[in-house]
Order: sequence, then structure tokens, then C-alpha cells
Amino acid sequence: MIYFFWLFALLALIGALGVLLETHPVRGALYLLLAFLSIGFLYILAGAPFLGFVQIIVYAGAVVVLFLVAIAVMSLRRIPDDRDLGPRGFLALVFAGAFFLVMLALLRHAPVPAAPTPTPGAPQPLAEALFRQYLIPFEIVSVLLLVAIVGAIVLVRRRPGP
Amino acid sequence: MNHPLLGFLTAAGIVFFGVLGAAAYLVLAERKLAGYFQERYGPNRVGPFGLLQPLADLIKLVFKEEVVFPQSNRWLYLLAPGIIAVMALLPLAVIPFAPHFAVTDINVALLYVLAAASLGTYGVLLGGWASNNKYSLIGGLRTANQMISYEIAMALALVGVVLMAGSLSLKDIVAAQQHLWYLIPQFLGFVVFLVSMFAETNRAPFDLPEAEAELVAGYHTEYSSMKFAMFFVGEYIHMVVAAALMTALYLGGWYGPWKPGFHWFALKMALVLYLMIWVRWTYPRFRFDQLMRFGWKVLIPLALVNLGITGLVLLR
Amino acid sequence: MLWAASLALFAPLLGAILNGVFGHPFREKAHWPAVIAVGISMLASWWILGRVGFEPVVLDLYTWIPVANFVVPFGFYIDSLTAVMMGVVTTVSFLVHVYSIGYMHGDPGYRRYFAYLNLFVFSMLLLVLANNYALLFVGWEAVGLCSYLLIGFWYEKKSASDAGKKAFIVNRIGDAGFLLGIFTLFATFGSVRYDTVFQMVASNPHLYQGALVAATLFLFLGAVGKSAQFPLYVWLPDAMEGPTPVSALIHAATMVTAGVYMVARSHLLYSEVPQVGQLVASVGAFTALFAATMAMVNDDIKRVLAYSTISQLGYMFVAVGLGAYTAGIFHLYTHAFFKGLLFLAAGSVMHATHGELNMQKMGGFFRKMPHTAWTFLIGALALSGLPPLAGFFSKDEIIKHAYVTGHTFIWAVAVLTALLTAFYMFRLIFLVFFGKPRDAEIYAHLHESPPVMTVPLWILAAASVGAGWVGIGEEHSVFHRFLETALGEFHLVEWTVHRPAGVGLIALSVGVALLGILLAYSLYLLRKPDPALLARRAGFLYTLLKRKYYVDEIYNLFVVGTLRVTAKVLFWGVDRALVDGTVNGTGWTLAATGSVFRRWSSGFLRSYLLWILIGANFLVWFLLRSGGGH
Amino acid sequence: MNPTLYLLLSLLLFGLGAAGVVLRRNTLFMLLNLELMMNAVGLALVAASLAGLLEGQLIVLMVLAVAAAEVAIGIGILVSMVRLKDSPLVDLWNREEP
Repeated sequence: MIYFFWLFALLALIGALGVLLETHPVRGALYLLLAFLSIGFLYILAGAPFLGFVQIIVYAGAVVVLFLVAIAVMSLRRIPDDRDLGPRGFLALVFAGAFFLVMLALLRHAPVPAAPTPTPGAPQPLAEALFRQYLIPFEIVSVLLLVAIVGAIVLVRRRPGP
Repeated sequence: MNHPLLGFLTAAGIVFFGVLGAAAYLVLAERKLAGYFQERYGPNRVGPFGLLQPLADLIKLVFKEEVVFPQSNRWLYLLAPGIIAVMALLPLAVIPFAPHFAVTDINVALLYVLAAASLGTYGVLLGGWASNNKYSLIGGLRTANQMISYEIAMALALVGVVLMAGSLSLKDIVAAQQHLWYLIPQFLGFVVFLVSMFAETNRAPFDLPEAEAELVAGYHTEYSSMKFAMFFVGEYIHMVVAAALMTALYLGGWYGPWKPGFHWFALKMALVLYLMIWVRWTYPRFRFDQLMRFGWKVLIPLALVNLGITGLVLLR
Repeated sequence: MLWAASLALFAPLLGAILNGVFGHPFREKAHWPAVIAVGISMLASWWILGRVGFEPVVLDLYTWIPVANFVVPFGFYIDSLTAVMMGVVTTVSFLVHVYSIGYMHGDPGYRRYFAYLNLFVFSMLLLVLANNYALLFVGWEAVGLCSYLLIGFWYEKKSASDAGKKAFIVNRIGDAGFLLGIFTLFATFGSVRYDTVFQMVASNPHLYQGALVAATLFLFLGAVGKSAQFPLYVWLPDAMEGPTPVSALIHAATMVTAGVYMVARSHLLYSEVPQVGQLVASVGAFTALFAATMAMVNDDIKRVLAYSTISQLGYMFVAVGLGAYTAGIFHLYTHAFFKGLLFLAAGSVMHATHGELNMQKMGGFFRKMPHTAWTFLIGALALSGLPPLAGFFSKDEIIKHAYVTGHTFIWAVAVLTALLTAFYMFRLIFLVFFGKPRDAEIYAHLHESPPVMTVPLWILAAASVGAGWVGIGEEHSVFHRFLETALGEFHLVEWTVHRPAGVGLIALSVGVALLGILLAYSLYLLRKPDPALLARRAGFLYTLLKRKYYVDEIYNLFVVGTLRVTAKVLFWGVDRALVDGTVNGTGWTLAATGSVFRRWSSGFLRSYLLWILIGANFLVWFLLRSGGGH
Repeated sequence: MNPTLYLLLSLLLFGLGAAGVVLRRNTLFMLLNLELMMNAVGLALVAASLAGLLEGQLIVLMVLAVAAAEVAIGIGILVSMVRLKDSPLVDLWNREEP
């Protein structure tokens, strides 16, 4: 069971690196797809199948498709040297690494205890919590989604006139 | 260690080959029925009553000449048909064909099914893009749009069923339909699900993407021989799985008046398949904007209404 | 009593409003509401004159400013002094109003004129009736305002509007002093009401010695401004730009006397500080002499009368300065009548000569204008102080008082001024009414003024004759005993010397007056020593007097000059350097620091992202440092 | 299956995503990396749920919804950028030095 984790972890990392380094838009999107799928499976492995499949449906099934559609519609081409390896790029890498290390230190400083009982996979307790304690955030998120949709539409609407 | 796995593999094998056979003969059945609808005979030259026709087709496709042309991404070009076929087959794992016979059962089965359906879009999209041809690209995009829109309607319809059954696992859903098929209480949901199934499988009124007249053959224009076969068979497998899903979710699966069993399941599937073929050869094709408008402005609201009704009336 | 006082006070106000605001229907008939209003006020004042009792009547209508301990009531303080003042003010006003009907006939601003006049009467009455210094100040300012409006009545004329402005500004200087006086009074006594202040001063006089000196000096500064004493007298001669009835009313009978009234009203304060009284008297004496000298050489009738008013006011201040408050008020009372008469007569002359004022161009008017001439003669005689007439009694009393209290120097100045007064008055008469007419063209058009103007003249003439008789017999005369209630019962100023005043004194003053008349007669009528010849020989002295001691020029040079210089300095030094400097400075520094940071936010979008990342790092690092997860 | 492994992976993914966002000049890839970072956060939350905090999964749902909304707007912006300047490069939008 454990080696499944390493498999998907590896796949996720490959996907992440692919997105980082790839210059061709579609291939980049597909690397991201790979990462999303592997993360989805990691969720399932971590005993949250509901979450895993939702992740697959939403991220893999819709977000990346949206990206691909966008790329196709705008016929985005590959931009060869779009990576900025100048001073700013170098600094970015340094600080990303630094962030990683600092978080590691924080992690070691405050380790996360392994849970005695793995959480059950069934969605019931999850739904229970979602609609009782966390109803308000749920409503707010729904409003957020509505706003985002309207915003997106307004943003890309072809304005008449010049 | 081997016992559970072995059982799992054998069941999977049975289901796989069963469905493949069914799909093959479904192709024949469709062509036969199409003929009768149009008051002509279907294929009846190969074997008695044309029964060997699928075999003949298979052989033809396999030996067809492989057309090679400059496509944008060799890998994706080959992968696309595979995606469609695989994603079509995946849901079979969770469908309870018979009282105690199902490849497997997970408590979020429906989500698994939805996931498979949504990933199916990639086959179409990548196929259209990889074949480096404007028409196929447009075909691919349109199909993707269509599938995503109808996926929403389908999911909402399913929620109705889940509300009634109280669980996402198909086995529980079928078990819950022992006395009352969900077709009756969830009729509205059933209609929405049926229509979105047509859209998901790109059939009949919703087969705009590979509509011959406009887009030559849509996303699989550039595919030939074996790859085309994959697309073609994939579509039919998807049909069979859709039918299976419908029976499991709305028609009470293997429950029947006398002895519940697989035969009931098979009968209901056949009925649904017949319905699908029948619809294909009677209704004209949707225009793309009508298709989208229908999906968003009619189907999704209907699904929501159904959800509302289930919530208010049925669960009291 | 309350009814009478408020009626007297508010009737003119109503008249002013009627004429001013709703005056359109009254256009030509504007004088009716005005005259009626002042008439009612006059009758009410006479009624009060008859009824005023021993105790001053203090009535509070309502509290005007109830701020913490600074409580200012709107109320009346009616005693014999108020009654006399009201009587004088309303009577003269009434006569001036009647006179103005004729004088201002046909003037486009007819309605406006009567509105202002009524407003003036209201303000003067307010000043006189007020029962506290703050309300007094309100009247004081209102009167100043009305004088500005009336002086600059013909505002198209630049000289008139300039004169108005000059009067207002000079008055303001005086008022500033007056205000300071009120502040000191409030600071020391905690109230501005007459009764409380007088009560506290009476109870322990020596306690407030220092404050009293300051207060009385400041109040006197206000009086100097308002009553045109030296150095703030410059505005009165220019005030002649206004219509003559205005000059008669405001610059002869009422407003200019406000200063004297104020000193008389606060006699208790002044009697506590005799040295200030000395100062008041000496300023008064000096102004009297100073103004008289200038009057001698002036050729404009109204200017001569103006200087004569200043000089007579000087006399009044001498009286109140030396503690003879009743004598001061008595002279004020008589002066109002004959000076009003002189001005109105001069107005009638001007009316006849269509605005010509230069005496050198006149002469021999007697035959053509008998009424005006005779009334003018009576006024001049009264002013010079010849026995039967009013002037003699009041002026003589002041001179006697000066002599009796041992102020010989002031006495000498007063007698000399009496001589000069007689001289310049009769110089005027001989030049205007007697001798040969020097300008045929003017002489031809001469005509006597209409009765509506001459009747008030004759009434005033009668008054200037009869007014004096009230005061015969000094201390125990009717007038004095009447005023005793208001001014007398507090102890009179005890002067060290007390010399017997013999009959000789009276003879001296009469003699001096006759000498003056004789001199004028010989100089201007017989032209024995030709005045022009004399002027040339006098040379420098004459031009000095002619140019009014160059006082205006001096003021212009110093006061206005210094103001202009300081303004320039302030403008360049403070405004430009300091204020603009700081403002631009901050602006510059902000821009400078801004540019430093601007480089940091280079507009390079992705560097922003980098900074976010760096920020995140520090955040976590900080979290780590501060004890990490607990 | 202990959570630290998950946390490590999510940190790594987040680091890569962050570096990617700053490194890449093409808006599309920035958006992709951004999505990756959001997922990394999700992963960390799941690790938390492994450690007993059930709400972790809930919050992942929320993060997911927010990320979806964010993508919609991101793509919207990308479209308008390309529409205006014919290229998704971010540097075209820098404020020129005055």
C-alpha cells in the first residue's frame, strides 16, 4: 500500500516539474493534469475518497479542460525563452528553496502527530460537519463562485464598439 | 492475498468480455434496426441474418491502411482513442449486474462514475487537437463544451437518486429500489439523466461534433483503421455502460417481478439500448447553440427542480 | 416707565425698517413714517423726563448673552442723565427730520436717507438707555455705522465715500480702546452691568485703583475716537461731506457727545482716579484751543463749524475731566441746540447757493436771506457766550469751575479759546452775511429757504436763547438739582484749592467775547488791517494753520506708512519664506522619499511576486523564532 | 501513511509552484503553477485530516471551490490580456519607467 504513495508522489512531482520547465502550453497543461490526478489518488490513499474523486472531477475534469480549451481558442504558441533566468529568476529560486527549508524547520519544530484512528472514508461525517458547523462558509463559498462566474463573463464579454 | 484479487480479476474479465461482445453486437443491432426504421433490411449477408457482420467489420478495420500524416503530437494522437475507450469501460467496475455479482463496490461509486465521465472529455479534446486539423479541433472543442455542460445536468440528476437512496454506492441504490424503482419518484431526474446520457455519448440529437455535413467527421476525421475502430467501439461501449447505469440507477437493476436476477438487468439494458437507437434514427441533429442553450437553460433548471421536489416532497 | 423707554427706543427702529425694507410705497412720502417715529420717540422721552425719579430705574428685558459668567442683559438704566440725553437727542433729531424734508427734497436716495436717520436715532437711544457697558458698546458701534452710512450717503462722490471710510476707521481705533476698557472692567468686576460695577467701586474704592486707572484710560480712548478729540479728530472735518442735516444731528448734537455721556455715566470710576481726570481735562483744553486756531483760517463754512464743534467738545471734556459732570452735560445740552442751529442755518445757506461753501465767494446775504441770517446770528452769539444766551451760562460755568478748582493753566486756555471762538464765528458772519457780495452770480440766485426749513431754525434759535436759563445759579439751579440725582450724590471730586469766584470772572469772559467780535468786525468788515496782508506777514504761521498743521500728512506718513511697510515685511518674510517654504518643503520631501520607494515598486509585476515570496519567508521565519507552534 | 510524508510532498509542490509563478513570464504557466500551489495547500490540509482534524477535508473543499473561481477569473484575465496585447507575456504589462 505504501509504495502506491511513493508512486503517486513521484508522479505528482514529475507533473509539478513539468509545469515548471515545460514551454509548450498544451504539454504544460497535461503535466498539470498528471499532477492533479496523482494528487487525487493521494487523497483517496489518505482515506478521503470523496475528496479524491471530487478533486478528479473538478480539477482534472474541468480546470485543465478549461485550460486546454483556452489554449486552443487563443491558439497560444510555444514561447521559447519565456523562463526568466535573470537575477529575479535566480532570487525566486533561492527564496522558494528558503521557504521550503524554513517550513521544514517549522515542521520539525512542531511535528504533526499521526492520528490514532484513520478517519473513515465514508462521506457521511464529512457532510455532517459541512452542513452543520460549517454551513456559513459553505454559503459564502457558493456566493463567491457566483461572483466569480459573473466576473469571468463580464471580463471576457466582447464589448461593443472600439 | 491471491484469493480476493483472483475473484476480482475473474469478475472483471467476465464483465469486460461480456460488454465487448455486447458492444460489437450492438453495432450490428443498430444497423439492422436503422434499416427496419427506414423500411429496409439491415446487413444480412455475413452469416445467418448478418450475425457475423461485427466480426467482418473488425477484420476490415484491423487491416485497413494506416494513414500517416504530420500531426502535432504523435503521443497524444495515439493516446486519444485509448482514453475514450478506457474511460468508457471504467464505470463497469462498480455496476452491480446481479444480486451478488459486481466487480467491486466502493461507497463513493457514483463519484467514481462521474470522474470517469469527466475524464472522458480528454479523449475527445486531445484527439481533436492532436490531429492538427482545423475541423477536428473545432469538433473537439465543441464536444468538450457539450460534455462538460451536460455533465453538470447529469450530476444534479444523480444527486436526486443519492438523496433518495441515502448512499453513493450503486449496490445500496439498487437495493433501495427493491419495492419502488426510482423511475417513478425520480421521473424528472430520469428524463434529465437520459438526455444527458445521449449528450455524454455523443449520440443522436447530440452528435454534432462528428456530424458529417459540417465538420467532416469531427474529432476523429484523421483517424483511420484501428484507431478509428477504438473511437467507434468506444462510443458503443459508452452506450452500453450508460444503459447499465440507467438500469442500475432508475430501473431497479436486477430486481424483477418474479425471480430477481441478471436476466432482468439484461432485459432492461436492452430496452434502454433500443430506446437510444430508436431516438438516433428519428430526431434531427441539434445546432450547436441550440444544444448549449438546451443544456444550460432547460436541463440544468429541470434537474434543480427535480432536486427541489425530491428534497421537499419525497424526503419528508 | 418700561413702556415709555421701549416705545422711545423701538419707534425709530420700526421707522427705519418701514422705510428701509418696505419703503418702496413711500418713495416720495418717505419722510412721514420717519418723522412720526421720531416724534413718538420725542414725546416718550419728554414723558420720561417728567417722570424720572430719585432712584435709577433698572429694567432687564431679557438676557442677551448668557455665556457662563459673562452674562449680558438687554436692559435699560433710566435716571436723570439718561432722561436729559434722550430729551436732547430726540428733540434735535425731530427738528433735523423736519428740516431734512425740505433739504433733501428731490434727492434720489430720499427713502434711504430717512431710513439711515431713523436707524441712527435708534442706535443713539440704545447707547443712552443701555444698562451695561456691552450694550453701550453695541449702541456705540451702531452709531458709528450710521455715521459712516450718512457721511458716505452720496457714495458716487469719491470724497464722500473716502470720508465715510476715514470716519469709520478712526472711530474703530477709538472703539478698540473702548473695548479694552470693557474687558478690563469685566476682568476686575466680573460683570459689565452699571449697577454692579458702581456698587463694587462704591463699597471699596481703593481696592481696584490700578484696574480703574487702566479701564478709565481705555474708555477715554474710545471717547476720544468717538467725540473727535485730539489726536483722533481728523475724521470730523471730512465728515462734512455728508448732507448738512446729518452734520447738524450727528456731528454736532448727538453722536459726538456720546463720549462725554460715557464719561459722565462712569463718573464714579473717573472720580476715583483724579489723575486720569486731569489728563482728560488737559486733552480737552488742548483740543479746544487747537481746533479753534484751525477754525480761524478755514474758508469753508461747514469746516469752520466742525472745528468749532471739536473745540466745544474740548470744553465739555475739560468739565467732566475736572469732575464737574453736571457742567459738562449742561454745556452738551446747550451746545446741541445752538450748534444744531448753526449747522442747519449753514445748510440753508448751502441750499440757497446750490452747494457753494466757500465764504470768500459770499457776502451781503443778510438782505436776501433774513431768517437764516438772523437765526445764524443768534446761534453765533450763543456760541460765543454772550450773557442772555445759553452758551454764556454753560461755557462760563466750565471756565469758572476750572478757575475755582485751581487749574489756572486750563482756565487760561479756556478763556483764550473763548476769544478765538467769538473771533472766528463773527469772521464767518461778516464774510457771509454782511459786506458787499463778492460773487454776483451766486448773489443773484439767492433765495430764502422754504418755511419747512426756516421754522425748525427759529425753534432752535428760541431754544439756544432759552435753554441757558434752566441752568442759572450754578449748583442750585433747576438743571443741576435735576441732574444731582444721577451725577451728584456720590462725593464730588475734592480739589485741593478752592478759590472764591468773583463777579470779575464773569465780566472777564464776556469782555473776551466782545473783544473777539470787535476784532472780527474790524478785520473782515472794515478791512482796516487787511486780512490778506496779515496772512502774508504771518507767513509760516498762517500756512501752518491753513494746512491744518499738516496732521493728515503726518498720519499718512507714519500710521499708513508703517502699516504698509510691516505688511510688506510680513508678506515677504513670513508668508513667502516661512509659510510657502514649509508647504513646498513638505511637498518636496514627500516627492523625494516617494521617488526612493518608486524605484522599489518598479512596476515590474513579477518582482512584486518575488517580494510576496520573500515576505512569506520572513513571516514563517518570524513565526519560527517566536516559539513556533505551541 | 503518516501525515509528515504528505506535508513534505505538499511543501515540495508548493515550493515548486511558487518558484514557477515567479520564474515564468507566460501568464498561462503562472496560472498553472498557481493551481498547483492551491493543490499543494489541499494536500497539506488532507495531511492535517490524517492527523485527526476532520475539518481538514472540509477546508480542502472550500479551497477547491475558491481555486475553481480563481481559475475562471484567471482565464478571463488571460483572454483579455491576449486580446489586448496579442501575447500572454506578463512583462508587456509592466509600467514603463517614467
